[in-house]
Amino acid sequence: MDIFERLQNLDKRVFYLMMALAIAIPTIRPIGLPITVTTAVQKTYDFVKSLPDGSKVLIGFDYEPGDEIDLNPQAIALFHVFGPKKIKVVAISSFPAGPMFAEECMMVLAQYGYKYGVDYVNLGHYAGGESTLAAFATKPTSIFSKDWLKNDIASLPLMKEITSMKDFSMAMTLNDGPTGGTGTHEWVRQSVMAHGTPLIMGCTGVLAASNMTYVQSGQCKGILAGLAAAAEFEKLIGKKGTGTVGMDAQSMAHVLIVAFVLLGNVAMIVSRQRAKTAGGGASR
Amino acid sequence: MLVAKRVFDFWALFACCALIGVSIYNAAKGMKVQIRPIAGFEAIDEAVGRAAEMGKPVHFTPGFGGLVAPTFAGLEVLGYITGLAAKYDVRLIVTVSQPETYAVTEQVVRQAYLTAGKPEAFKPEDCRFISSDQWAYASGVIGILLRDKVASNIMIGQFAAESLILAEAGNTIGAIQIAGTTNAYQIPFFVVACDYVILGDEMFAAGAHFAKNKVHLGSLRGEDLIKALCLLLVIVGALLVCGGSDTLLKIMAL
Amino acid sequence: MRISTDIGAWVGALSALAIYSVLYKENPVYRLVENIFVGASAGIAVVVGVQTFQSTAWVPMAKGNTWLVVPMVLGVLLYARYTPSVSYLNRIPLSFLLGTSAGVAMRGAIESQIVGQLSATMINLNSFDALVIFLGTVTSLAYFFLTYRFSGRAAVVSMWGRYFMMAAFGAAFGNTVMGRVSAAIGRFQFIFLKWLGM
Amino acid sequence: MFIRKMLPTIIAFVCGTTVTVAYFFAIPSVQSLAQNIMQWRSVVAVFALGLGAVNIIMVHTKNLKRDGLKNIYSLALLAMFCITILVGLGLGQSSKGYRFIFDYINVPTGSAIFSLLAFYIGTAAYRAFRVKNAEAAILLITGCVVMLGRVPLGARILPVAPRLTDWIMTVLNVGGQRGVMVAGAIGFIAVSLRIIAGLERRVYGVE
Repeated sequence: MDIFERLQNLDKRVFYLMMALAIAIPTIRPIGLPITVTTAVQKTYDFVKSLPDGSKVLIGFDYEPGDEIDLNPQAIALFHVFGPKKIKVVAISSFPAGPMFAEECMMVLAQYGYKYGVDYVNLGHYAGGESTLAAFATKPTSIFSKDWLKNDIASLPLMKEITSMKDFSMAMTLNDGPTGGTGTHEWVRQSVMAHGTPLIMGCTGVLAASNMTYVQSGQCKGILAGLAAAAEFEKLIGKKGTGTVGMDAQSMAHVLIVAFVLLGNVAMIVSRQRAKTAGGGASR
Repeated sequence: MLVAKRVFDFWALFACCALIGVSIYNAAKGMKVQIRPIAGFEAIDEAVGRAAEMGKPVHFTPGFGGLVAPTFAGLEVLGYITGLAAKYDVRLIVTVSQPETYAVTEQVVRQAYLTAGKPEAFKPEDCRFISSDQWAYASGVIGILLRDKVASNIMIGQFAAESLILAEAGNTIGAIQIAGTTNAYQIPFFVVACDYVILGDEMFAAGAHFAKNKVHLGSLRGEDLIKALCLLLVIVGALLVCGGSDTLLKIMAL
Repeated sequence: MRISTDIGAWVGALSALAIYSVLYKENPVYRLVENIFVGASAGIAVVVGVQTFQSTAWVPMAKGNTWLVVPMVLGVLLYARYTPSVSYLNRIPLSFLLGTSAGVAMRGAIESQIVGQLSATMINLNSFDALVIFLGTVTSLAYFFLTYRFSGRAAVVSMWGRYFMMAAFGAAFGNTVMGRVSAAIGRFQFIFLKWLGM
Repeated sequence: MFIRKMLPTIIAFVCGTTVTVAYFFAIPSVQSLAQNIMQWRSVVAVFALGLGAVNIIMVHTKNLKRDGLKNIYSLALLAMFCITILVGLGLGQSSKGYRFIFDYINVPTGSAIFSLLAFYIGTAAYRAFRVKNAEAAILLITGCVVMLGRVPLGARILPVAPRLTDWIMTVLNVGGQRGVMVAGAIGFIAVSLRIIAGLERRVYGVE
């Protein structure tokens, strides 16, 4: 078998190994491949940056295990913008696993001297989707009497400053779709339409197209879609986080597959050509 | 009395059922219906035959779905495959993910062996419920494919993201693979990894293809009439919109 | 590098490595993890099933909804298949399951999949993009005529139908890669960062 | 005879029609009947799960009888199956033991199986994306363009890829998807109708 025929039928395990390296290397040591910031992310960044110092923000961690790869980096990048501005954060979640992700991401805030209960709160999970969110928006204490760490809400200074959705300068949902939790559309209704609180959304890559319509219609002030948006946001704040690392790995993996496809095709075409000329020679 | 916004839908469904019903009636009365060849179905005999020659098992799965239409189509093919397996004395392994699908699948296999005159050939341990968890099902099936070294792997039914895991495992052991699903997001993975793909709607033609059953042939003719009607509707609708009228769209939204 | 002391990190990382070993070759370690996983997940399904049974059947029946005896009897009849003399009784619950499922499938198909898609295709054909969408839909639908055979010039229609479908399949394939790679990144981060502490 | 053949056919017909009619017509009595039928259905489905459990136990005890305790795989599966049920039903779903099985065994192993796709998707593409004919070429081109268009490095290699990807996803892709979907749905209707009308009785065991 000549080399071109061999290149057409490489052992799968060669590819598996290359793929593992393409993902592992950037995970251990980020490469920092160039990233171009798209207008959607730039606009979102500008909006968040324009929030007044010390204002309060509501964030919904509306996603399940499996989607944290896309959505955790978005939350963390956002917190790096909040930190220096001392913007206070209240987290709620429509999925049982959400509070866990909130806690993981909020650890970043400690770097900026945030105190739990004073500067940020993790209220935990609520069941019932939109109707519960609507009740929360008019009277937060009607839904939560204790936070996720089982503290009494009354004992948390930050929660004394919040009586309704109107007290937040911005709301955000990190969302992986309407099944099981509170979807983006429900958030638009309960924050923007019911209380006039500006909304931004973070979502998984597949939901980008359907959610972009809210931004185009102006109902939503910004959108971060997928890991790519997290990486772009990290570029804007000048911090290489898991978004950048993830995008490095994504870039490598995608290009690796395309390279293998091209390789197989080139090898096929060359060996066909050879067979043709060899066949021609024989007939002569 | 019709629920608002479902008026057109109801009449459309009514028309579909009527067309299919009339076509079945006509076919039963002797109208000739020809079905175009479907390569994936034609390959099934070869796939079972190959397993017989090699002395290795055939694997079939109706996928990850509950009792939905694609699963019904898969079970129809399964009945035929079981018959072939009984005829050639080939071991047939069936794996199922959803409990309700399992309840029906087991019955189909049992009945098909009975019809083939070999009820003793039915072995409950070869018609297996794996797990209703998507990834546990996938891991269980690839375990069976790799360990039992099946000669042919046939997957027809409702599939989700596990489609490629199953198909690549089958490819690794060099099995002949025939797959079919209506999920347009999963067909690509079958197209790249399997030898024969039964595309979308083609899978509902199993009864007509194998048994040349009059009911199925008639039903298939009815489906084609509906498709023709749909094409006509789209073309007329688009032309009307081009002419500035959205009457048809409004009617369809009723 | 600081290796984790959390038992969850160890179990998660080792099971992931065992699963990945199947990429090299089917082996005893993979087989063991596969069987543990299948056992656990089937067990979880049973636990959830029992809970569903309690909340949807047992408790409401105890509260007076005696009609719920009907599905319970139907459910028990499923097991008639194990006794040859009465195995035909098993057809009753099966026909119940199949009949209702067929009804649900039928009503869902007409609304979102046929009428919805057809009206979305009735667009003003004044742009190249609109024409592509329109022709793509019409030709690919025409491909699925199963009892008529296109011959001669008409065969071009179903050929283009296949071309449009292949374009859609390629697009869906390429678009899916990102989600799949994300899953692997998640596992790799778990192994290298959480478990090995790199 | 009646119980063997007629009754199943009647049940399938009545249930299928009720569910369909209740969806389209606002007749309270039919709608509440349909609601009951759907609730009953979920109860019967739980009993079907029992059939699955019986199958699991049967298959693996048979393996153990044949091979003895040497078959650690069947032993592990059965043990894990029983432990999970005992812990889940005995100690409850919020107990530590059940959470351990769920969070530390079920979720990570499932994610690992899912992530195998990252590897398989590449080898499948390598094998199948070959310019053997027009169809394969189309599959290859749209597939590769979209892959490049989705990542920053790909956009560097083929600068037009992101814009082309947008066009492929919002225009070119739509027609083919719709054709498959509409034709498939017509098949759904036909097969469902045959089941409801009793023309497909083999599925529930009537010849």
